[in-house]
Amino acid sequence: MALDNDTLKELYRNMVTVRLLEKRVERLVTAARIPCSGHFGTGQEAVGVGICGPLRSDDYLFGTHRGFAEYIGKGMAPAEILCEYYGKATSLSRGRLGQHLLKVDVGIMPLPSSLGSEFGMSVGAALSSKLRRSGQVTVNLFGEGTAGQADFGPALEMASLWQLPLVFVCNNNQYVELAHYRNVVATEDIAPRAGGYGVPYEIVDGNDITLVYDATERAVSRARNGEGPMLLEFKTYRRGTHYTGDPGGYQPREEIAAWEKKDPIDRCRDRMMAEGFWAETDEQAMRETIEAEIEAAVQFAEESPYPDPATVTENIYAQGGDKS
Amino acid sequence: MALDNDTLKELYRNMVTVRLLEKRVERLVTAARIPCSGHFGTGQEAVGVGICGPLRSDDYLFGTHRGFAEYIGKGMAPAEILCEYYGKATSLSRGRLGQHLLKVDVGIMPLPSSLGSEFGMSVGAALSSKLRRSGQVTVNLFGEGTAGQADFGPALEMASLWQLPLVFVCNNNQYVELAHYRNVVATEDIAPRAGGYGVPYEIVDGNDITLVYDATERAVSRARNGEGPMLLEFKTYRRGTHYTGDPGGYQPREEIAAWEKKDPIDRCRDRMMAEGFWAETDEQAMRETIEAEIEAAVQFAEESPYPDPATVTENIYAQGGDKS
Amino acid sequence: MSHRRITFIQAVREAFQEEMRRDERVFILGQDVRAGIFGTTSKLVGEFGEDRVINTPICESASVGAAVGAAMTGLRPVVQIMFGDFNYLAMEITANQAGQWHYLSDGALKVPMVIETPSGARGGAGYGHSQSLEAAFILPPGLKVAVPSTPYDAKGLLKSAIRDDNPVLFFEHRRLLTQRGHVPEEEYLIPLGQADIKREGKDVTLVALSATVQKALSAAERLSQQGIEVEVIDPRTLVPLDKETIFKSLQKTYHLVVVEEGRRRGGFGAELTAIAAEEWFDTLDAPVQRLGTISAPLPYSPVLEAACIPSEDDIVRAVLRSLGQEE
Amino acid sequence: MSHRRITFIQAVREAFQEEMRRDERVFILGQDVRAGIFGTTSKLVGEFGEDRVINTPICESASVGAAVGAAMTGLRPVVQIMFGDFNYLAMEITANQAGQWHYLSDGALKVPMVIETPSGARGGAGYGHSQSLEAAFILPPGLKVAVPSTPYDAKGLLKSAIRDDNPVLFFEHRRLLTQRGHVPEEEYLIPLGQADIKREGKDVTLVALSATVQKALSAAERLSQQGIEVEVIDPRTLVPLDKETIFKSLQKTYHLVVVEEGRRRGGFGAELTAIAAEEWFDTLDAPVQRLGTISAPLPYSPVLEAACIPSEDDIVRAVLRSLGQEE
Ligand SMILES: Cc1ncc(C[n+]2csc(CCOP(=O)(O)OP(=O)(O)O)c2C)c(N)n1
Ligand SMILES: Cc1ncc(C[n+]2csc(CCOP(=O)(O)OP(=O)(O)O)c2C)c(N)n1
Ligand SMILES: [Mg+2]
Ligand SMILES: [Mg+2]
Repeated sequence: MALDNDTLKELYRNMVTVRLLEKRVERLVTAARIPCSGHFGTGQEAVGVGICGPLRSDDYLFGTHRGFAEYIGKGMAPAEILCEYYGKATSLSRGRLGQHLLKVDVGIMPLPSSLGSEFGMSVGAALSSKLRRSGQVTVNLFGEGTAGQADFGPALEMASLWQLPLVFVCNNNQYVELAHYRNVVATEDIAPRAGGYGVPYEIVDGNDITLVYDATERAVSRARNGEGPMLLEFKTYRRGTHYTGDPGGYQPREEIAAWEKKDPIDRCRDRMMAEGFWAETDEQAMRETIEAEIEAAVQFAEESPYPDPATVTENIYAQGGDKS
Repeated sequence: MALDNDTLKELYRNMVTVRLLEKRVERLVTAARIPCSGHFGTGQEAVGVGICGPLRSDDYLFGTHRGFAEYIGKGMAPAEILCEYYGKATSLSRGRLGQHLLKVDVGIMPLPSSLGSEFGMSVGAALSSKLRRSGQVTVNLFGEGTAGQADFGPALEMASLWQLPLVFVCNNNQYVELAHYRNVVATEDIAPRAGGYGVPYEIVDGNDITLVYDATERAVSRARNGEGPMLLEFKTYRRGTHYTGDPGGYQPREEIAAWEKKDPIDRCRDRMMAEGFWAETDEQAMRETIEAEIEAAVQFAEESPYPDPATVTENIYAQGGDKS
Repeated sequence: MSHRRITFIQAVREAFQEEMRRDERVFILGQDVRAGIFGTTSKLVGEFGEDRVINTPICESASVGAAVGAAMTGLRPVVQIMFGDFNYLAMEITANQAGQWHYLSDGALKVPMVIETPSGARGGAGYGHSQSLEAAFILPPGLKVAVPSTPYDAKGLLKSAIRDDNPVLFFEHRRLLTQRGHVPEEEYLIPLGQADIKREGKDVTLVALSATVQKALSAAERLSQQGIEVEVIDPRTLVPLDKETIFKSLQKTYHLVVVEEGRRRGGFGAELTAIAAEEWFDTLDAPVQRLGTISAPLPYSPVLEAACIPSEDDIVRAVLRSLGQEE
Repeated sequence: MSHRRITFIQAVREAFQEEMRRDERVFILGQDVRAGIFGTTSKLVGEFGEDRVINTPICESASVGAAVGAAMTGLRPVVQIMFGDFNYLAMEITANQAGQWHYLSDGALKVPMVIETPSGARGGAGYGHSQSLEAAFILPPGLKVAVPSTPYDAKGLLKSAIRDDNPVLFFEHRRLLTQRGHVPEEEYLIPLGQADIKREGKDVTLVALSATVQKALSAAERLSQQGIEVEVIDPRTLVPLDKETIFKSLQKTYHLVVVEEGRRRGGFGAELTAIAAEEWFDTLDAPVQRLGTISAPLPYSPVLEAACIPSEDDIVRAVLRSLGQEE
């Protein structure tokens, strides 16, 4: 299935939503309206949004700590994200999760606070769907720094050994916290590591959402057809700092500028306009709608109550157990 | 440095010592004279013995649980091994270690009971010798099953990133406990995984001790010259069962027979005889000496006292701390 | 009721068989579980096939991680960790993830899984294949911990553990594995959180876990000959802990002794003794006696190993100390 | 003596500087230690160079493993684990290896290393960046555990930890990091295993750790206005534990309250309370009061987080309960 115009418009809309929502949340964090720090992904929205394009709603996604791209892409609403960040009773987790976004009914699976702890879990989710013959695919998104974590190799090994419907996606944004990734990553590319485990891989421009979509679509159909795992490495760039408390300064200005020219949102809009199915008026209308949605979401989150402290002991253990 | 005749004779002698000592210990375990179970390596002696050939006595070795090859190779005496296995007061550890052979003053480093926990430690030992500019090389020997452990990749990454004097050696004996390795290892070869981290590798016949020696010698000199880590994979075969309690039966008889023909000891002897520097009389004299040494060692271990139970609380913490 | 006597291993294997027949979501994964190094999973692959008895690579962290992922997505995995000591390799995924996501998701996720793990000292295995680490799982939230001491308890608890919607650690002491005990043919379950009074007595309450239960019973037998009647209680699960049964006993005896093979410092005995000193203070007539392995690595040599671990004699002495008597 | 006041971060950094100048075997490794995410290691790379301040890949297990290997071969590494919660990722290497090889080698190997680890709840970090896990390191043998509560203690303890020939876990509560306190210009050391009486009192002995020390002091201040004089003791290290100082206090007060931010179930308070119930039974006039975080994952929302962690009010109430009074 090639990427059709309507789908591209939706992906585009998602990218813009991510960009605007991240900027808005950044202001809220800085203003201490939101109690956590924020990790944003300006410039890399095409990866998280694009990989969700070819997914079914019951496919599993293990996302990252950076920004909202894959969460918006997989079907979380701005209000849901905001209520989690505010820690309000109206959030899906009733204030328990904060940045660790989760929405089980659209397949958004746990984001562990410990980077890399999702590798084993994503193997388990993929194994589960294989054993249940459900046709679901699991996508495990992670940063190039996280590829250094211990369970990365074992997850590739298990996925390969058992030919699991599991797509590993490395979001290589070239920075690991406050240092260039080559400071702590031994190789230019992560992807060939998959080859060592017999897992096929591709390295793709992560700032072109059509390429992201297409590569993911290939990997996902392979996986769904029982042809086993793949690893995709998307090359992109984190234009902002690591997190809201990071003053930055270690990313060369020219480097940032060069990547600004490759902005995935601009590129997508330019292409849609050049191909004639997007106009300045569409753009303006869309931005207004998104901004209104975000403002409504902020207001909803602001006005929502905090959870009742008495709820703090609820659901520590699942009650009752197996009922069958 | 090519392998000279005298060195080859010594390696040969070590291999025969290993074979005879393992057989002897196996009988002692079966007779319950020794309280632990034993993991032996009949047929794979060339790897452990051969890799120690090019090492200095202050080079660090992290060995394996299987047999005595690298321990004899690096300079542990049969009596030292036996006293550990018996758990006697005369052992280097005063009865604390058992199978986890250790001899710090010849560079034999900890054998963790948890497979793979040595990966990080070997990185640390190599980092330490690099920082101390001591010229020491670290060799980390592990099985192909252990290459599945979590810290394997991270150790390759760190060794590559910091260009450490660290030689990884995979002893691929084709079995992981009671199953063929392809049951739990996704790929035919382990070595290319090193390539994914930018670590060069070689795959070598592990039943020819001259090839084992030569490959190790190349990797060790590279490392000693500051050219960074390497990984060597030696293909060999475990002809016996996993451990003394394993009835076996899962290794095809023809497979075992085929590998018997490639026995590393026979091959080495045949070559030495063909080249004219080893004779049947040498062989007999050597075997008699080794057997006498082993019997003396058994007797010494048998007659040694058990440790005084009162010593059990000694050295839990190092006393005093830094004295400088 | 029949009086069939089977080994601990057979009891565990029966629990697996019955639960796997009953519920096709149950499957087993772990190193060499098809062969079954300790026998508890042997031959299951014949009946249930390779999809439900899965050999894993040697990676405890990712294996437990895989169990967590499978448990969250509709299956009920049992992951075997070959030696209890290796649970520390999966500590992050067990303690920080498995036990926490039900709560964090406010109930949207469940993590119904079991970690089955042979452990304990049996002589000759050395420092990293001999530890009893069950107490390490009291601190993390959301986990349950079972430490059966008989084939009967093992079967009944394991079946409940498999049906439980929470992650349960199931420790099997390797010294018990080949021992036999009465296990009825008929199906039964033992709820998690129900202690068992292994021997009644009125003078001292002796709480013992796993392999120390037998030592406690022998010690009680000896003490009985001196006229001291010890009540031996096996809590069977550390979390949830059946405080009621222990408290009821204490209200009769006013003397508490705790024994475990895990290390004494920071062990289960610490938690139980603390509960006693907080909640049952007025029911204590004497200092609590807490026995456990000394805080050292477990040495290999059998004489040294024995010197570390509480013995029957140690238990007898502790009971006498509790009563203010010397032996 | 000067009356310089510096932050906890500065105190820690000074300890690093002094020890790195003094002993060239000391080096630091960890994620982003050159930049220094929490500031404790910032700028050290300028003075000591990239060989002695080493950024590692994101892999806690192999990083701690590397520290163990370096410590065994003549260096004295400090490995930073960015959040205390992540210590579980390195649990095997810390608990099964680092703490055990000195003993196992019968003294032939030493493992002089420090794990420096910011931890604790500070609001808004959520379940896996907020836990206080120091109690998890009481059970494993061979480790030492420091939990400083002031800049002064932090500096003196860290210097001792670096000079100690054993592996030492050094927990820094993130809420304390930016707080200031008196730290003399002159060099000093604080031995591991020496408690500090943070406030003298005669009515109740209140043992508090890390960030709860300040809450304990405020509670003591409030109680003092009601005529109750609380003795606040900071053990400063959990292993070794200065039992003498606590016992001496108890011999004066006969009442014991323990508070920690780590979870109550299986926490440090369990061990201390058990010691009291075993060894100081006759010195206890009332049930011990044990406070800690509830046994649940730490929720993100500030109101929920606060509801889990012992507060000043909770401490006041516990002291009153200990004295048989209600507030
Ligand atoms: C186990 C663990 N170690 C360290 C951290 C702290 N940490 C948060 S984000 C981050 C950098 C991740 O880099 P990368 O994987 O490249 O992802 P990016 O932030 O660039 O999206 C680190 C080290 C963590 N969350 N978990
Ligand atoms: C962490 C860990 N998991 C499991 C084991 C149990 N175990 C001992 S030997 C072995 C097989 C090792 O296979 P391989 O690495 O190929 O070495 P080989 O035995 O063939 O020499 C296993 C799984 C262990 N010792 N440590
Ligand atoms: Mg990155
Ligand atoms: Mg093998």
